[in-house]
Amino acid sequence: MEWLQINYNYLLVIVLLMIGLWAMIGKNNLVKKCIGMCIFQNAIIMFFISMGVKAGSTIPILNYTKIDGVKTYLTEASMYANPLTQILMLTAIVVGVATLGMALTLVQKIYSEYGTCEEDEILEKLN
Amino acid sequence: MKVLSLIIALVMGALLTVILDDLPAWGDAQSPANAHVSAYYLENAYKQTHVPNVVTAVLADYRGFDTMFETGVVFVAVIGIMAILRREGVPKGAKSRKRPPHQPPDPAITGVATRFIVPFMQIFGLYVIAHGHYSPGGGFQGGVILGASVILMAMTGELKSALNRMSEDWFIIMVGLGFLIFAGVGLACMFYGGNFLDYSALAPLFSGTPQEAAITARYHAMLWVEIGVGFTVMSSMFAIYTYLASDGWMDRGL
Amino acid sequence: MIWPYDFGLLLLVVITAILALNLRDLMGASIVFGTYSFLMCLLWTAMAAVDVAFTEAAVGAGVSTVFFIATAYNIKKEAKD
Amino acid sequence: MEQQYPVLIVIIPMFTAMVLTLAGWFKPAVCQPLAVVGLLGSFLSAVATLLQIGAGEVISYRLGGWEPPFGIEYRVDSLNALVLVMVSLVALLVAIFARKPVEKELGNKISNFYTLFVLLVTGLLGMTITGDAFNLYVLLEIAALTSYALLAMGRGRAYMATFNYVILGTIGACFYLLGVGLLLIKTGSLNMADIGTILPKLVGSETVLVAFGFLMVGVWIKMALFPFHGWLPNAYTYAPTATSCLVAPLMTKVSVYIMLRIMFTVYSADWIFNVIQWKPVVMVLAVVAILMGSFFALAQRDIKRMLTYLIVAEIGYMVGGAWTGTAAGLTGTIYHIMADGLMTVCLFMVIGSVVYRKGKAHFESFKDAFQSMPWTMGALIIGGLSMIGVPPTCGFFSKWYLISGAYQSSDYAFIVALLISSLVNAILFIRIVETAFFSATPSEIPDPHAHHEVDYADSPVSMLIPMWVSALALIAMGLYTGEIVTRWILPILPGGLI
Repeated sequence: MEWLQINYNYLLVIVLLMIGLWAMIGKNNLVKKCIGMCIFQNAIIMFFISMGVKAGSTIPILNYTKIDGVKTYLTEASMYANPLTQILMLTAIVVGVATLGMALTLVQKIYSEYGTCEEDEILEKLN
Repeated sequence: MKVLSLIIALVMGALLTVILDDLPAWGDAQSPANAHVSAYYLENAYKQTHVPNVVTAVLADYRGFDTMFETGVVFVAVIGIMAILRREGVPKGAKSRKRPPHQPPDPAITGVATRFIVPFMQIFGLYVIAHGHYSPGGGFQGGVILGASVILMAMTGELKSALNRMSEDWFIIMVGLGFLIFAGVGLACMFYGGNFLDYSALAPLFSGTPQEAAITARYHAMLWVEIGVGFTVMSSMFAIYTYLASDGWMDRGL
Repeated sequence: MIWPYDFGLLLLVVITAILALNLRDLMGASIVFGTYSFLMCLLWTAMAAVDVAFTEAAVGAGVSTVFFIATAYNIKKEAKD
Repeated sequence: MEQQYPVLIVIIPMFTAMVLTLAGWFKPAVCQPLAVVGLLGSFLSAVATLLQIGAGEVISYRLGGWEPPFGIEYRVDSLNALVLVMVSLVALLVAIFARKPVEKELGNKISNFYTLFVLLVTGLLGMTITGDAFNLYVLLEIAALTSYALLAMGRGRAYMATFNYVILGTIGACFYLLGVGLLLIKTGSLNMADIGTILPKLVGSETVLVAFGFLMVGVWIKMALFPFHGWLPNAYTYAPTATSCLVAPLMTKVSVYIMLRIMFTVYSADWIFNVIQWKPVVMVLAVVAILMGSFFALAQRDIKRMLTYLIVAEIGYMVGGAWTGTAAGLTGTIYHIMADGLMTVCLFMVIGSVVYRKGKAHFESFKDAFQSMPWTMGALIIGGLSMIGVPPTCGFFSKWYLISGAYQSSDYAFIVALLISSLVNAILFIRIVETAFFSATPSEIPDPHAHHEVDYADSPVSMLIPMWVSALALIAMGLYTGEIVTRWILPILPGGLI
């Protein structure tokens, strides 16, 4: 139980990764595949954020104290959450939305070509 | 396909579950991911750039090259979606049979509310871009908010009323321009003798001792970079929405 | 972090994810996906990743959902699974 | 100026893309010349960088001026530099070639096409040159998104094929990202060379092993190795001519390069061949990829589709060569990245010209092609000889190295697969040449004066020049094999190989 309390975030990541991957490959509707893709990417983002958490830390914007009216910023690393993983994931979110836009565009094109968004029906029409 | 996908997902889940024990404990401040490079950023970012929001400092400066290509990804998405979806040479009236009939929205409530909300959203977006050095936010978030304000106009009114304010010519120019501002700052650094995106090379433009001037240069260059990102993201979000919602016909929103 | 609160959020995230994938109505699925993104954003705020949470709120819960709705509006809204 | 060459390789095409968007929106006619100029600049910078590198040296370029583990770094050794020269050369040739086919097939989307084209090249060059694992991911996505858009500009079935590619490509990229995350959690760094120095201390860690698995599967999906190859033939077959000429030679080769980089820079040869025992499995995949690609190619009537299956087989060559764990096999793989890029582009340009003139690339389109398109068919013969592996073309030498590597590590199945594949290639190209030469049916022979005058309609000069440059490059590369290998490939082979 103690192990679960420590690592339940990673467990959630794994569950979401599995759901996303299953939906991307196994779902029949193309829009559902896109939703699966977003969930998959979100799970990876969650994984990166989880690895950057430090117990008892605050957001990575530096605090300061005033000594004789002069601002001194506190730069001790253990006070703040890990900025590196957050930056990587900002980029990953942007990449995710760009990919999503492209995928949905293709879904619309497929719909105007075949009149359906179900994979099995499209494959039937192709043959 | 269903069974195959389940098997693949389960195999991946099992692989990851096996290594759970090997990962550092959750919240461990001394784990390698939290110690090696990221500690350097937290300890030195303020000294070297005078930006208290370490995320902005790393995003726009230490890993600015990533951010430039992140802007590039959005740019690519706009151009790609335009290339695939935009329809040309089709008379305006010729609508596809498959599209649901268009019901013009009733502007009584939503239209009036939008008129109230949009200016505030845009001011907030500008604030988020400009204040990204000190608080959460920056070019990307602010750009999305600005883009969302235009999308809101297109959703509640006609797409035409939004396109009147931001026509296709404009958003294509702005998408390119934002990227060009970002990369142009990088190029200016090369022009002044530094490496690409080495903002401290811009120090001769600012006053103070060389050390201070370099820091000021980094601080200001980051703002310019964020503005560039804001331009691209704002116009690209609206552009993608326009093409998706009108299915490439550019005639109406939802 | 208060861990029962966190745990509840995690459960909700999984439930919304499964719901978004299994709703037949694509419009509904898009909205539930928006909820999922917003819950994710709450989780990340709790993990001290404010910038990421801000972006996710603007992009995931905002613009992505709008994209989904725009597509769902242009195609047949009933999904087979 | 000299120290700026590495970054110029990437940013010249990037700026070209931005200018193209703005200029092309108002005046599409300027696009193609601009793209050619930009890619020429990139090619010249790549050559300059290659010539700067001495034996075994590494050029490091700090982006933003920050020192390596903290900022992003470009690391160029002679392996990168060779791939960079190949990529930029192929891109330049295709940009010249693309003028007529693009005008014909994508008349109203010229500016979009060239913008995406140049950005795809930017992404590929950036992936090749970077020394940072996450920067590689971002550029991977740029290259992926541009290639989705370029492939989907085809008609009809292209959309569904591209959608499958989007789904699989995203899975591949996400697996790569997950692998990078697992490495980050163990080492705390993103710089490949830095990770490489930390990893030897983590021998026995399960996480590092699983990370390797995710990285490899991600890259294999991107390069379409055997069980993950499903998306490739459809996506490339239904794409516009100019797109398939660019994407087919480059995407898979750059992915192979990334695999080598992960295997030998991030991880080490010693760890891969002595600590973990994956070699038999990967060799089986490579052998199956070669055999299956070759046999499916035999079954095709559409020549473009046939070539896409040959690409799947060639991937098997390169993966197998790298995993033999011998110096000769790795030399063969690196040499084959270059050789295969040039061969594929040559053959795809030939097919593109035939499609341009005859509308289709079936066997029937090749009837009498020797009378009507002699120069095009000449390039086809050189490309085909190289694909079969006849000296003095470079295809022979890469096969020679691959086979001798496999012989040293006693992977006899791989040797047999290579020989079978060469045989199949020979059959395929002899069939095409036969159709092109002797297509007159017996009933027509008695009456030679009946109208069998074939119109002389060879490809336009703008398509013939790049085609013949690539064909001659195949021969030139074959003739200078010894120098290329001793000067650039041998010094960078990692230690720990047989």
